[in-house]
Amino acid sequence: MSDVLIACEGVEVVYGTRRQNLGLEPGGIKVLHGIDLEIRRGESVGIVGESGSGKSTLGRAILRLGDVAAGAIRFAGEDITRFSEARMRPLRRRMQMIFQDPMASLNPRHRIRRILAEPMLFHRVCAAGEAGARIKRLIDRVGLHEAALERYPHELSGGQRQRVGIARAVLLEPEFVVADEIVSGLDVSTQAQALNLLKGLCRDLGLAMAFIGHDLSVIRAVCDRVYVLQHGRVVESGNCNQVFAAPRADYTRALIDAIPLPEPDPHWLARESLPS
Amino acid sequence: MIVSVINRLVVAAITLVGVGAIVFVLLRVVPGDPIAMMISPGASPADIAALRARYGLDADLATQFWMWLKALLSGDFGMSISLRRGVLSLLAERLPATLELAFAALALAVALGLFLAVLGTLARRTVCEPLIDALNGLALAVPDFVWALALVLAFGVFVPVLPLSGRINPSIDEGFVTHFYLIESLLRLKLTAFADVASHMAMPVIALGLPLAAVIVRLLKEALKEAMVQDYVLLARLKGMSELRLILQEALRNAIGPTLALTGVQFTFLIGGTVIVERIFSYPGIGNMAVDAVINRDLPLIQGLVLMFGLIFILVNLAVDALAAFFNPRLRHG
Amino acid sequence: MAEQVSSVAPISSDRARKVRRLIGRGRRFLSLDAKVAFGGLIILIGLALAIFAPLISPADPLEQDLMSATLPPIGFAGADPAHLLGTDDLGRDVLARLLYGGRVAFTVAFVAAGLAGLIGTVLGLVAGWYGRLADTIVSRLIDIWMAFPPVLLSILLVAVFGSGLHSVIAAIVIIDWTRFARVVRAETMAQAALDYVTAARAIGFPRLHVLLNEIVPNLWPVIVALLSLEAGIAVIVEAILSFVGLSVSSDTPTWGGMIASGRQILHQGWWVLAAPLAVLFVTVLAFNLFGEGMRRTLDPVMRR
Amino acid sequence: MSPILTIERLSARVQSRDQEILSKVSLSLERGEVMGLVGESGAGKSTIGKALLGILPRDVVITGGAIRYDGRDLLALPARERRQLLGAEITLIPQDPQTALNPGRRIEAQLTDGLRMKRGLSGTQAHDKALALLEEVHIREPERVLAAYPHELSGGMRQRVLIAAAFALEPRLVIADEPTTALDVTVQKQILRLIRSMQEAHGTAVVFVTHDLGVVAQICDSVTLLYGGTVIEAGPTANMLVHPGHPYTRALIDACPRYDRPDAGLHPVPDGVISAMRRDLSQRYGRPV
Repeated sequence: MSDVLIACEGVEVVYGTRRQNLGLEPGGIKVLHGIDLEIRRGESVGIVGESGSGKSTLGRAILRLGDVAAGAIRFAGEDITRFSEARMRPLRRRMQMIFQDPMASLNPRHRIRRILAEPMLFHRVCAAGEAGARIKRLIDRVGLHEAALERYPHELSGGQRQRVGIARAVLLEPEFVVADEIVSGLDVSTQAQALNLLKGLCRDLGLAMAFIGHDLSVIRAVCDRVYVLQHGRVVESGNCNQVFAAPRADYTRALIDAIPLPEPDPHWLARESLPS
Repeated sequence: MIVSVINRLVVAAITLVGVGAIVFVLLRVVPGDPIAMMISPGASPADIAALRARYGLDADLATQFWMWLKALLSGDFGMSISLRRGVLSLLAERLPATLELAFAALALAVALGLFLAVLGTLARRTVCEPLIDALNGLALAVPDFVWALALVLAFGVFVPVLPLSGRINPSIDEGFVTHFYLIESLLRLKLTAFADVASHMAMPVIALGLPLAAVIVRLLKEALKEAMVQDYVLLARLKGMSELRLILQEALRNAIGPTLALTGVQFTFLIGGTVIVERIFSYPGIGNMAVDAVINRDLPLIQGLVLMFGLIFILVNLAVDALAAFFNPRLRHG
Repeated sequence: MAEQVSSVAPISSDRARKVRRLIGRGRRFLSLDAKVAFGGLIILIGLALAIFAPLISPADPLEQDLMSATLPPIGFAGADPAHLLGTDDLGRDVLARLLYGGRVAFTVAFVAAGLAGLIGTVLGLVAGWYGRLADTIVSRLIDIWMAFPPVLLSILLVAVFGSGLHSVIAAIVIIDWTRFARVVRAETMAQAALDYVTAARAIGFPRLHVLLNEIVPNLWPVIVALLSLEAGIAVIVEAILSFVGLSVSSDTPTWGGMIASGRQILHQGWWVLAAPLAVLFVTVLAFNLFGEGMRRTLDPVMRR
Repeated sequence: MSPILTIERLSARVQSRDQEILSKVSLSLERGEVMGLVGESGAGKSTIGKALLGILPRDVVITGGAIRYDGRDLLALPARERRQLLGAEITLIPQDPQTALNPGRRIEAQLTDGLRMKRGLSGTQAHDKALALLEEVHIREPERVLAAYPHELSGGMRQRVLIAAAFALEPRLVIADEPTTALDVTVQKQILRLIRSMQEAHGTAVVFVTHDLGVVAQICDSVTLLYGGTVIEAGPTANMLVHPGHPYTRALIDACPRYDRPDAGLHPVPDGVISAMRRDLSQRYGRPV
């Protein structure tokens, strides 16, 4: 078995193809123009881009949470591009997602215990009697108190909710997770905690991860490789060490140059980055 | 833009045909025999059959519907059985009365609604606000039917200052050329007649307008409140604008669009409400006529009336869409 | 944040947790907001009066007594203490008729609202969640329904079905399912766009499971509020139909029927109109308050 | 020359929660200086910004201290004089360009409000001035932009318009409230450059509210770091970010991820640093921090 877990070949996604208004209105905006991408087992890959780059769309397409117009997505060698919902179901356990807005991604009507237990029981990850113990272990691992299990999502803080989101994804013991902009709303110290946690979990569980973000500095902290997206196309990809040391694409260079480091640099502001 | 207009019109046409079909089928299964209600006791079976044939009631359902539709397209709405007159001319005679009523109520509701919404926004976080909200909640919860009867008690019995029924005092004969009495009397400066028509309309207009005004107040006030905490209002406040000017110049134009769409729907409810309110005040509009038509099993008239209501509904909705586009620069520019 | 975690008191055992949850539920139930309490109280009182009408009614609502016709209520000149709220033009006791009329009103309110709610909610859920053809059909139906003036349609339907309690209820259900369908459809679509639904799909839950277990619990506040509003509307529609003379048979007392006869003898006995009108007013208001309050009370986020 | 702005022992509390959210905050800003007001959420940085502009929520009351602008105490000033200053001499660059422009009014109307109301310019005068302003913030086709509605402009363009509006009346103090948080990084850099060049050209002092130490490092002359409504450390940027005096400052800098160091961004502020600082602050200000 090859160690490539996820492979995208020429993936295209078009929005608004659903025939609206009696089919009179021509719709369809292409947001992804043929993306090629590979993620190996246990590898953390960054997908970075500015707003409108299609990075979140790509993340959802990989998990088959959005329709793919053209191209192929392979999971562990199997072409899942046209899988029905029923055929996807057993695979769902193996590929999970952590969402950007933890408030919106947790059902406001369910207690945390139910949010965590239900997916495990549905996928029969373990015997019903064992679920409680597993949840307890993991909740401890992500740094939450057990009492949080009896709370509703709105009773937790933003950072705590994000940990619940991470725990939910990891409890299914997946091989792959998509983390979609999961630290963008957090303060730096909370962000560092979340990144630490995620990186540790990936290492301990041998998880492969697609880390979607807009901040190259954050990508640098957690990822081995990086794909840079612009207007729905991959403009550069490669090992982080190499990409950050010597970016080949102008756009990557511009993105890097635009990041202000917490270290006064009298020339930074004047340095022209993007020939716009 | 053009596509969406065409789309709207197609949907409107489907809706109208649907309305026609439903009412048509519904009426054919009515147990009451419309012919039985119009014949004199001594009519022979041959007479009855002749009458049936005359009103096309002897054919099967599909044929009847087809004939009706064909006639409709050529502008023939048929004959009223109970009133023995053309449906179209009856509608033309009664519709203006209802239109005057509905639009007067709309005008009242919009004026009152705008005023109270702005006042409520100005008075937010003062003791006045909960008071306005409570009164508004009351007006919102209680429907036109109840308001109409409450007004009957108040201004018909306890302080009898307003006429309880009809549209105009029969002793006033101005020889109206149109059926728009209110507008015509005003344009021709017949002020006595105008005052009389207006006083007859006062109670039904208030009963119909009050709930709609309450809807407008609630929606608009909510939208204004939301707009007033936006950063652009904050910046305008920093520029030194007065509170009233902030509301009128900055917030209102953004609040009015969403309010308008829902007000349009509510206006169609208001038009629906004319049926019972006209009944209560014996006001000679199409609503009152509709109740009589149903009680008399007057099929052609019912069909014509329902279709008329459907048409009004669709026109109101199209007008609202157009207005909403006008108030929203985003829609205006495609 | 670490501090927030530690401020959550640890719980020793499952039993303690259960007790705590029960206490929490009780407290939540008691901390009803004023609207729910006030509206609910009035509805309960009205319901009790209607149910126990045969026991507490001061008189037979159908018994005519032309000798004591149009007697004013207590406190007005010429009142008879036996008739607290006076009598109508046939000498029937107004209070007794109000109590018995309540039976029809509340029956219609609960049954019609429940059925309309059930049908409308199911259709709204199907249209909003499964979309495509189901949505097109339901949306078109709603469009057509909205183009009928509801009062006219209800009169028409009762004319078709023939008068009687069942016809009235059927007419209200046929007309007002759209209120539920419209709102539930829109609300379902709004919920479906939220990430907790995407999360459920990412877990692999079947569509029906996602609808029933994830989305529907979030619709309860809206549905309950609509049900309460609809109960108020049903009472009004029944009254309107009785007013026009199309509701239940004329020898059953109804508020609408009382209003109709009151309208006839406005100048001889205003109370025959005023009494049922006041009752109608209070009932509708109570259902509105209750519904509005429940929407807040049932919402876990707004309740904070 | 005296500072353009000094804040002296400013305290504020939220009435409904009966909680102090600013405790004896003092800072001072020279003419033409850019000061970064930094801190994590809840540190009180935007409360100070709002207090300067007199736009605190109703629930928040100032319980002590003074805000001296050009020698005058803003808090003691008669309301009319205060209104004269605010929006003319002290202006705001808001955070979110999406909501800071009225979607229903053309750019020209919004840009010239202040010119017409506070400077009494005529329509044509205001139009010419607005054109000049848009050119100054490097907007091409200024005529077209003046006639546009906000939704026709990109986020970066809108922020440029807002900067033009903030500098329209030649203010002496601009409060920039996280003005680049909602923007993409490449646009952020352009906007930062624009703010700095406008500020230098007009000699305007700027209070730059932000949570991003990187932005502070590149654009601010001095920094004031806040935590829990108190000042932790203040000083010239170059000095403070390179040689932080407080352990919290040090820890915060270390917590920032950086693309040039793969291990940065994985060091949360140690709990020990936070608890020691809290203990210290609680003692000093007599309230839980």
